[in-house]
Order: sequence, then C-alpha cells, then structure tokens
Amino acid sequence: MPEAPAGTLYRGREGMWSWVAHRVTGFLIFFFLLVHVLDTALVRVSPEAYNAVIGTYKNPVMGLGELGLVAAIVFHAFNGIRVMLVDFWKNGPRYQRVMLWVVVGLFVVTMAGFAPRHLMNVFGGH
Amino acid sequence: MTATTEARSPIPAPRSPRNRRTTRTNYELYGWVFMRASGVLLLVLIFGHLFMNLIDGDGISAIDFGFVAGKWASPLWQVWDLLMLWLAMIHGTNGVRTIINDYAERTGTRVVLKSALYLAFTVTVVLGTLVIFTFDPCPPGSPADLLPSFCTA
Amino acid sequence: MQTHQYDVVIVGAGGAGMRAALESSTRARTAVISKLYPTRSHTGAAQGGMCAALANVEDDNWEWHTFDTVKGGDYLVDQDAAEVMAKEAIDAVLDLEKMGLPFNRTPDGLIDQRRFGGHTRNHGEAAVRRSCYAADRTGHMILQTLYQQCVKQDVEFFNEFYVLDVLLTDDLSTGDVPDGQPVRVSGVVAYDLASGEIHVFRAKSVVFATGGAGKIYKTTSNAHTLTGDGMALALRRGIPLEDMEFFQFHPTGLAGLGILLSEAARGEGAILRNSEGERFMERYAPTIKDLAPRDIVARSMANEVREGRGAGPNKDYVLLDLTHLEPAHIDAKLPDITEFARTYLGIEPYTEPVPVYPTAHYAMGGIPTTIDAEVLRNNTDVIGGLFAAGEVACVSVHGSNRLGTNSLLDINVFGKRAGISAAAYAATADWVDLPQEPAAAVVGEIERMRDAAAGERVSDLRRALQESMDANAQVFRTAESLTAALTDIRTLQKRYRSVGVQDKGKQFNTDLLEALELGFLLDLAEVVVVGALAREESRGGHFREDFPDRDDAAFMKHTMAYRRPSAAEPGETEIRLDHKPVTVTRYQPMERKY
Amino acid sequence: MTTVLETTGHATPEPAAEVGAIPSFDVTLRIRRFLPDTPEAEAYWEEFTVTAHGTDRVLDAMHKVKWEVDGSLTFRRSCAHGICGSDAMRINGRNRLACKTLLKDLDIKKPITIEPIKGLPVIKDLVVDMEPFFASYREIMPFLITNGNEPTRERRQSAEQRERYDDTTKCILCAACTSSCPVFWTDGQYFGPAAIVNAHRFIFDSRDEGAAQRLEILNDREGVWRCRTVFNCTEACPRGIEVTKAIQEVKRAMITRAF
Ligand SMILES: Cc1cc2nc3c(=O)[nH]c(=O)nc-3n(C[C@H](O)[C@H](O)[C@H](O)COP(=O)(O)OP(=O)(O)OC[C@H]3O[C@@H](n4cnc5c(N)ncnc54)[C@H](O)[C@@H]3O)c2cc1C
Ligand code: HEM
Ligand code: SF4
Ligand code: F3S
Ligand code: FES
Repeated sequence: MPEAPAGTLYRGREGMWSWVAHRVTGFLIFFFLLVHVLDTALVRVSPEAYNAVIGTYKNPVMGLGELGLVAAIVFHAFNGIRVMLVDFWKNGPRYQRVMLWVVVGLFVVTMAGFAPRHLMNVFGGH
Repeated sequence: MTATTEARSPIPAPRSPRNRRTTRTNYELYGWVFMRASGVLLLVLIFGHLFMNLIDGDGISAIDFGFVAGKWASPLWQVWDLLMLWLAMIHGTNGVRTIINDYAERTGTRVVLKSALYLAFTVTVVLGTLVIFTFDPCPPGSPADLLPSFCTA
Repeated sequence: MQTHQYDVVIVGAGGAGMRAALESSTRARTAVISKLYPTRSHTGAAQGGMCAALANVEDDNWEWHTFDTVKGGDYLVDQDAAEVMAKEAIDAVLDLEKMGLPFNRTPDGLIDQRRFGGHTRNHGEAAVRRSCYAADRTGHMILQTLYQQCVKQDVEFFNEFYVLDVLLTDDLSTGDVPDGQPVRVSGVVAYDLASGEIHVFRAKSVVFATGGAGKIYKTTSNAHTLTGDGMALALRRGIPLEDMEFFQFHPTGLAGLGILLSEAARGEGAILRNSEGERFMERYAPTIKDLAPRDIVARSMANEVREGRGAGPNKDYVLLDLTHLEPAHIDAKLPDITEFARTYLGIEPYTEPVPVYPTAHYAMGGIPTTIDAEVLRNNTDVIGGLFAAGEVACVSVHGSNRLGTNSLLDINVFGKRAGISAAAYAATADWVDLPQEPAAAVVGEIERMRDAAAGERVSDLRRALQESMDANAQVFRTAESLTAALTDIRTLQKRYRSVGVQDKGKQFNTDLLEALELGFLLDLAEVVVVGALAREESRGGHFREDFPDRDDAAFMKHTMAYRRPSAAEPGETEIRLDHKPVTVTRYQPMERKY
Repeated sequence: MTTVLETTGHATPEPAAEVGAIPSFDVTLRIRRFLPDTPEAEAYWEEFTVTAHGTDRVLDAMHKVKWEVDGSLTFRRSCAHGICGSDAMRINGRNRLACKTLLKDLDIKKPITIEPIKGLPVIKDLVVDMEPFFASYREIMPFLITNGNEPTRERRQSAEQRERYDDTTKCILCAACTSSCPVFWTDGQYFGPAAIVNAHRFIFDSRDEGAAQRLEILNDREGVWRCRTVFNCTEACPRGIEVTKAIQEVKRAMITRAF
C-alpha cells in the first residue's frame, strides 16, 4: 500500500493504551499456555523428561521470563475486572480512567509482593 | 440513498469493500458473556494456581515431577487444573480469534490463521485433558527419588 | 456531462428542502440536490425554538401569533401568509413530534414552551410562552429528525452537488418577456464536487431551498457555505428578489466572532447590560424590555456603544448577563450556547457576563413566492414548476423583521407546502424540453475561472466586500454609507471578472467553488444596497439614520429588484426596482411600541 | 516542501481585539496532503507558517493557508462553530473539529500536525469519503418506529423519559468517534460508535417501538460486540457525548433481552 509517508500514530489516551496492553498480555498468556500445557504433558512421558524441561525454567533467564508472565497475567486479570466494571456498572464508563489507575496501583502492589519472593526463589534457591 | 461516485482515490481504501452479512445469531453475544464469566473464574483459578506453584513453599525451584504428581493425586487439584485448562483455552482462543478478525484483512489469511488457532486449541485441550486423567503419579520403573513420597515402589 | 430526469428536483437539504422532500417523494419521483451533506445544513445551527400557539403552558391562539408576526415585521408582512403560517404552525410542531423530535417536556409530558422576543399575549399585553424547543438545539433536532425521516422514506440525495444554474423556458434576464406569457422551469445544472463533473437535472418541478446569504457580511452567525446561491441564480436568470434590503442583525452574537447566542438566553431570563451595569433595554422597550424584537434590541445595543456606554477595552460591545440564573437551569436549557462562550471566548457564563454584539443573521427578503410556494416572476405571474421555500424565499411572512422562532416555523410550513405543490404540479404538467446545451453557461464560467492565469484573489475580494458591508450597510445606514458600499461593490464586481483560482484540479476543487460563491455574494450585496438606498424610511431591520421614521405613505410596499441589461452601459447589468403592494387583511399599521 | 508565509495579517484590526488585547503569534501547520489529480498521486507532508490571533481556531489558520498561500488545500467546513460536523480531522494525533480547537490550547511551539481521519478512503487532502460512515448510520434504522396509531396531539413523554436519551440526541454525525476507533480502522466493517449512538437515541426513547429490531441489527458480528471499550470515541466526541457509556447500555439491553 502506498501509505507514503506514514501518517502519525493515533494519540489515544488511557483507554487505548490499556486496551493495547490487555490485548498484548492476553496474546502472550495464550502462547505461554500452549507451551505450558505441552511441557506439563511431559509428566505422561516420564519424570525425567518433565524434570529436565522444568529444570530449564529454573535458570535465571527463564525466571525473569516467568516474572514477566506473571506480570502479564496480573495486569490482564486486574484490567479484565476493570473492563467488566465498565461493562456492567452504571458509572463504570465515567470512572474508567480512575479505575485504570487503581489497576496499575494494584498491579504494582501485587508485583511488589511477588517479585522479590520469586526472584529469591529463582536466584537464591540452590 | 446517495449517488455513489466511483472510487476516485488511488490510495487503496483502508477498508475492504462492505460485505457485511448479517448473522442474526447470538453467537457474539454468548462469546462476550463467556469472556467475562470465564474471566472471573479464571481470576480465582489462576491466582490460586500461581500461589500454590510459585509462592507457597519454595516457589518455582520446588517444582518437579514429584510436586505435580503430588498435587494431582488429589481430585480437587485435578478438577481445578482441568477447569483452568478448559476455561483458559476457550477464553484465550476466543480472544485470539477476535484479534485475528481485527488484523487479518484478507479472508484467506483469516481462514489460515483461524484454522491454525483451532487446531492448536484442539491439540492442547485434548492433550491436557488426557494427561490429567490418565496420569499415573507413580510410573513403574522410575527412580523413586523423582516420585512423590506416597509412591511405595 | 450526465443527465438525470426526475419529476421533482429539490435544491437544498436544510429544513425547508427536506420538509419538502418528505412530501414530494411520496407523491412523485424526487431528487434532493445539496451542496452539503443534509445534516451539515445550517438549520442545524438554530438554537432557540420554533413557535406555535399550542397553548400547552399558557393561554394562546394563532391569531395572537399572527398579530405578533405582523407587528414584529413592522407591517410589511403579507397578512394572508402570516395567517397561514400561524394556523399551520400547530400541526407543523405536532408533525415533528410525531416524527420523533425530542422536544423538552412540561411536567405533564406535553411539549414545553418558552418566551421569545416579540411573542405576546393578547396583542402585546405581555410576553407569552409560545416557543417549542429542545434545549438550545432545536434546529439541530429538526434537521436530524427530518433527515431521519428522509432515510426512512429512502429519499434520493445527491450530496455535495452544487446547483449553479436554473433552466427556464424563456430568458427573463432581458426583461423582454411580456407579463402574462407562461414561463416554465425545465431543470437545473449542478456541479459534482467530488468528480468535478457537470450534471444536468431535467425536472417538471424545481424547489429552491438553498437558505440564506449571511456571508455578504463579515460578522455573521451564518455558515461559510451560506452564500445565497439560490437567490443569486434566480436573480441572474431574471427572476426578481423581494425586500432584500431587510437583513436581520441578531443582537447577541459573541463579540468579534458573530457566533450566535440564542434569544432563548433572554427568554430564560438573561439581561443585557451596558458598561455601567444598567439594564438599558428598560429605556428602549419598557414593556417587554430584553425580549423586544431583534431589530429594536440590536439598534439599542448599537446605540449604547455609540454613546460610549459599551463595555470592554474598546467599549465596543455590551454584556449578556446570565449570572443570576441557576447553573442547573442554564445547563438544562442553554447548554450549547454557554459552551460556545467557554470554548470561543474563555468566559464562564455562570459567573461572568458574556460580551455580545449584533451579528448578521437572517435575510428577510428572497425569491418572491405565493403562499403555495410558487415563484413569482413579477407581481402576479408565477413560473410554472418553480417553487421556493425557507430562507431563500420571501412569502412574505417576516416583513421587515423576522420574529425569533418564526423561521424554523417558516421552513416547516412552507417547506411542506412547497413539496406538496411541486408534486402536484409534476403530476399534471407534461415535460418541457431542456434548452440546447443546457450547461453551456456554467461550463463556460468554470473554465474561464480555472484557466485564468493568476488573477485577483477570491479571499481579498470577499474580505473587502464583507468589510464594506459591515461598515456601511449594517444596523445603522445612511445615504452616504450605502453609496460608499455600492461604489465598493461595483468596483469589486469589476475586479471579480479577473478572478483566478489556484487549484486547477478536477476533484473536490473547493477553491473554484469559493470563487463562484463570491460571485453570488457580490450580486446579492448589490441588490441589498440598492434596495436600502431607495427605501428612504426606517422600518424593522432597515434603519436609515437620515430617515429615522417609518413612512407608510411612501413605503408601505415590497421592493422587487430585477437584474436587467443596463441602459447606460451596454453589456453591463443593473438593478431595477419595482414595488409590490402589501397584503393587509385585519391589522392596520400602527406605531410599533413594546 | 515547505511554504512559509510572512505575516500578512488581516487588513483591518480583528474584531476579536474587542474582547481584550489579543496577542498574535506564528503557528506552523504540518498538513498531510494528497492531491488526486496529479499523475502519481501520493500523500506527503507540507508545512505552512501563518500568523494567528488569540481566539483563532485551527480552522482559521487553515483558511488563512487556503486563502492566502495555497488555494488547493482542501477540507470540508461549514458552520465554523462545532454544530455541523463537517471538519473532523486528526489534529496532533487526535480526532477533533478544526473549528472547535483553539490554537492557544495547542502547543504552538511545535508544528501542529493535521491529518485526515482514519479508516475512510481519502479523496483529497483532509477530505475523506463519508459514504461508508453514513451507510452504517442508515442501517440501524435511525428514525422513530411506532405502531401506527397516531395520536391527534403529541405523544406524551415525561421529562425523565426525555432525559433518558438526551445525551445521544446531540450527535452531529461528524465521524470523529468512529474514525478514532482502532476496531474500525482494522477492516472498516464494524458499525462503529456513531451508528450505535444513533441507535441508542431511539432504543431508549419511550415513544419508540423498534428497539428489538435495532438490537437485532447491532447484535451482528460487526455490531456492538466488536467494541473493546477503547474509549477513543468518547474522548474524541466534540459534543461531549458519553459514547462508550451509550454502547455499554446497548450491550446490556441486548443481554437482558437474550437471557
Ligand atoms: C445561528 C442561528 C440560529 C438560529 N436560530 C433560530 C431559531 O431559534 N428559531 C428560528 O426559527 N430560526 C432560527 N434561525 C434561522 C433558521 O435557522 C434559518 O433561517 C433556517 O434554518 C433556514 O433553513 P433553510 O432550509 O432555508 O436553509 P439551510 O438550512 O441553510 O439549508 C440550505 C441548504 O441548501 C443547500 N444549498 C445551498 N446552496 C446550494 C447550491 N448552490 N446547490 C445545492 N444546494 C445548495 C445547502 O447544502 C443546504 O442543504 C437561526 C439561524 C442561525 C444562523
Ligand atoms: C486471570 C483472569 C482473566 C481475566 C479476569 C480475564 C478477563 C478478560 C476479559 C474481560 C476479556 C475481554 C476483553 C474485552 O472484551 O475487551 C479478556 C480478553 C482476552 N483474554 Fe483474558 N482474562 C483472564 C485470563 C486470560 C488468560 C489466561 C488468557 C490466555 C489464555 C487470556 C487471554 C485473553 C485474550 C487473548 C483476550 C482478547 C483480547 C482482546 O480482544 O483484545 N485471558 N480477558
Ligand atoms: S457521537 Fe460524537 S463524535 Fe460520534 S459522530 Fe456523533 S457527534 Fe461525532
Ligand atoms: S473507540 Fe471503539 S472500541 Fe468501543 S469504546 Fe469506542 S467504539
Ligand atoms: S465547521 Fe461545522 S462543525 Fe466545524
């Protein structure tokens, strides 16, 4: 398409960015889930195989990835609740922006609780 | 109706020609409701799952065959994980379907991507379900130290 | 070039055009041609209301309404027409309600009504609540509702088509066609903005509903697109224009910008004050004060400013005070106009008075028609199949000064009548041939402009015209100022001949259209000024400082302006004035006091 | 290509000066242009610098360019005060009406970018083909539907019933909402917020009896369910309509109906 030169990006606000984030996180979680089910399926193959794969999760890089995944789930989940409030609560649309900041706040709190523990387990476990 | 003037812009229209076929089913409505209902359930299921696996005890470093097998010995966790598997897969598949509908513009691309999606869905769900149900926590011939403690080999 | 054929072609998709279309499309094959998408028409800007003696909240009847209309128009109103309008007003409002128009409601669930300038109980005793309204977006609701009905009826629209010529069976512009000889319309020529192509519409009936011409002035409440196309096309084809010297200046335009703040503000209790905080309207109209008719209020305001009691750094505006009204009341009844004050002047009307000054608002004059919307080519003969309704027409229900809310009424009542008449005419008439090369004049004009090497700039000429009209032909006029305006216009008309457009493209060439519109504006301004010069009296919206009194003996008559070949300068044209008697039925002229 | 116009100003003092001393300043407009008549038509950016005054809107600056610099610059406009819905365009990345956006409210130190609204075919410069937009509007049956028994006088409606749908009667069909919606950009099949707003206006009108049909239409694959509550529409609406709220109310009405 001769879209030359490209137009600028639409400057949406909180509603748009939260939607982008919701979409991206949902998509990521989905692909992780596929992988996750596959690796868990290895328990049917043999304990060794399973442990071998799970073992790779225990290296720091995967540990960080795991952290990201949890962050994605946490955001997606909290924002999902926000979306539902927008859907079903009469004043939801009016407070969507406030609710997004609450989601972000809850996200930070949850991750602050989870991340140190998880990283300790990953890096300090052995 | 307005007189239609023939396409005059050499910039290809950002929209494909209007080919809206009215569906007149509640399919999208149910999908929408399901996303929300499953979302609430998933919130509980996934957070419980994450808590058990990553926070309780020693976190991820403690996960191994023995841990999993130990969990699935209990019907509660069997049902929990099964529900989670199904709900998350349907929820996620429906979500990704939406995304494909949004971004894949040509019908061909759409068909290919969606077929792949549904295939992945089927494989994953069938596999996961089989694993949960046919799982043997104490596979014969495995080293005992890998197995949960209740396996008296 | 493409040719289309319809029984009825309606030019203009504002309130009048669409109201006509609703009637005619059920009776005859109808096309509506509009230079704007229908919902972009300026009817949508109307705010205050549409009056009808529904008597939903107060005792009222259509005779009082007729009287107010006649008196408000300073007795230049044709009283038979005013009577028709006031009588049919009630159904016009109820029709709209049935089409779904969301009027504000009384506690009983009836259509609510409020006060408006010049509308009174029992022949001037006190202000009456007669204006039916939907907050301060009545025009918006009317336009949307009519468009909705057009969608329902599947009316055929040609949007962004500019009608640039009307085709008649005889050339009236020479003045040689004898009275009494039948003349008919055969169609219109339109320019499709999107493709740049010419379309000829052959029709048995043509309805003009092209709206006003406020853009001859600089400070105006009118849209950029209100360039009086319909009036000018008629004038050029030899059809007279009636009472064009009467232009209404609405008292409360946002100072400097001209954006309108509806009279509804005063209807809801807002007060005009000068720099000393005085409610000066008490001096000019002791009985109904701020709700006097517009011409009186506008002049009073201009007078305050002239006598040094204007507000602001340059003492050149007065203040509209809403601060004593409850914010909740303002939000419920006047949400849009208060927002205009906030957006465009940064003024918070809850707490600060709003700077206002008169703004050119409404053309009382226009294409002369009968009460059945048939276009007259002289005082008696109608042009077969040609109709006009709305602001483009002069029935004349507004005389020399239109009362607020009477225009939305006018477009509904006479729009409907035009639609019915047009369809009825098309049902019985046979086809007449289009002239040879129907589009030749339009094509010639367009090509000349597009091909002209860089000539005069449209915007320069337009600005000069508008500034001259604001300075010389506004609220106060004198022979001197009007002569100055006329000189300016003549010069500009000459310069217009060498106007050139920069955009040479075919598609969506708005540069070219603006040039054509300027031509219309110049021709109309000339008629306004020539008429104003000749009318040596003051009446309604036309106030001559050198003739401050109304002169019924000499001027109780309509002006009919014809554009004819100039006797003095061959090849040129001039405006010739004639007169038409005013129809008086019940109300003899009296002095107009409020 | 950059065209710079030296300050020409209006010949006479702007009447706006009446409102107070109005400072004048230079603004640069960066406009995305597309001229279809040129043989190899392609979109490009062009900058214009003009002098403006304190109460000027983006539309005034654009007029200045059109009237004094480049007559071929093309855009729609009519009323110039935000009620006709002609001039929705993308100003500094967001959909707005040019006639309702005051220059002084924008950051004029940087060029102001102006682009056509997204998701509809560009005809020329800022003019897009609105036909698809109006087609969606027409599909939702935007007119009062009643069962034929016409009362002689008006239908009664209480002030509260009237208030119920007040917000969505304000729509001027400017398309700022629909063309700000990411779902609409993707393939343009989505009915779009404006159509839903106008359906809402009737669905919640106590006099109307066509709600079921309209809900049926919007229950479509391309109907309300495609809305992902992005809120761009609500932010973009120049009439301050709570668009997303209206959409949610329509969704809820459908759910109530289905269960
Ligand atoms: C700000 C404002 C507020 C007002 N408030 C009130 C009020 O409260 N009450 C009241 O009674 N009156 C009010 N009026 C007056 C009233 O709104 C107008 O007089 C009336 O709406 C005119 O309607 P119309 O149908 O004649 O013209 P318009 O609505 O102006 O429509 C003109 C139509 O003609 C078309 N057209 C024009 N030229 C051409 C051409 N060459 N080719 C094809 N199509 C063409 C246009 O596209 C448009 O569709 C107000 C006016 C203004 C400006
Ligand atoms: C943890 C609890 C979860 C909640 C509360 C939740 C909630 C939601 C909600 C309400 C939506 C609908 C959004 C909309 O219609 O705009 C949604 C969409 C989606 N969800 Fe979830 N979800 C959760 C978990 C998951 C999981 C585990 C996955 C992956 C398998 C997932 C993938 C998606 C996807 C792909 C979408 C579509 C996004 C889009 O269309 O933009 N979600 N989620
Ligand atoms: S809802 Fe608002 S943004 Fe959308 S078309 Fe109507 S007025 Fe424009
Ligand atoms: S931007 Fe689009 S996704 Fe919904 S909330 Fe508005 S319609
Ligand atoms: S020009 Fe009418 S909305 Fe901007």
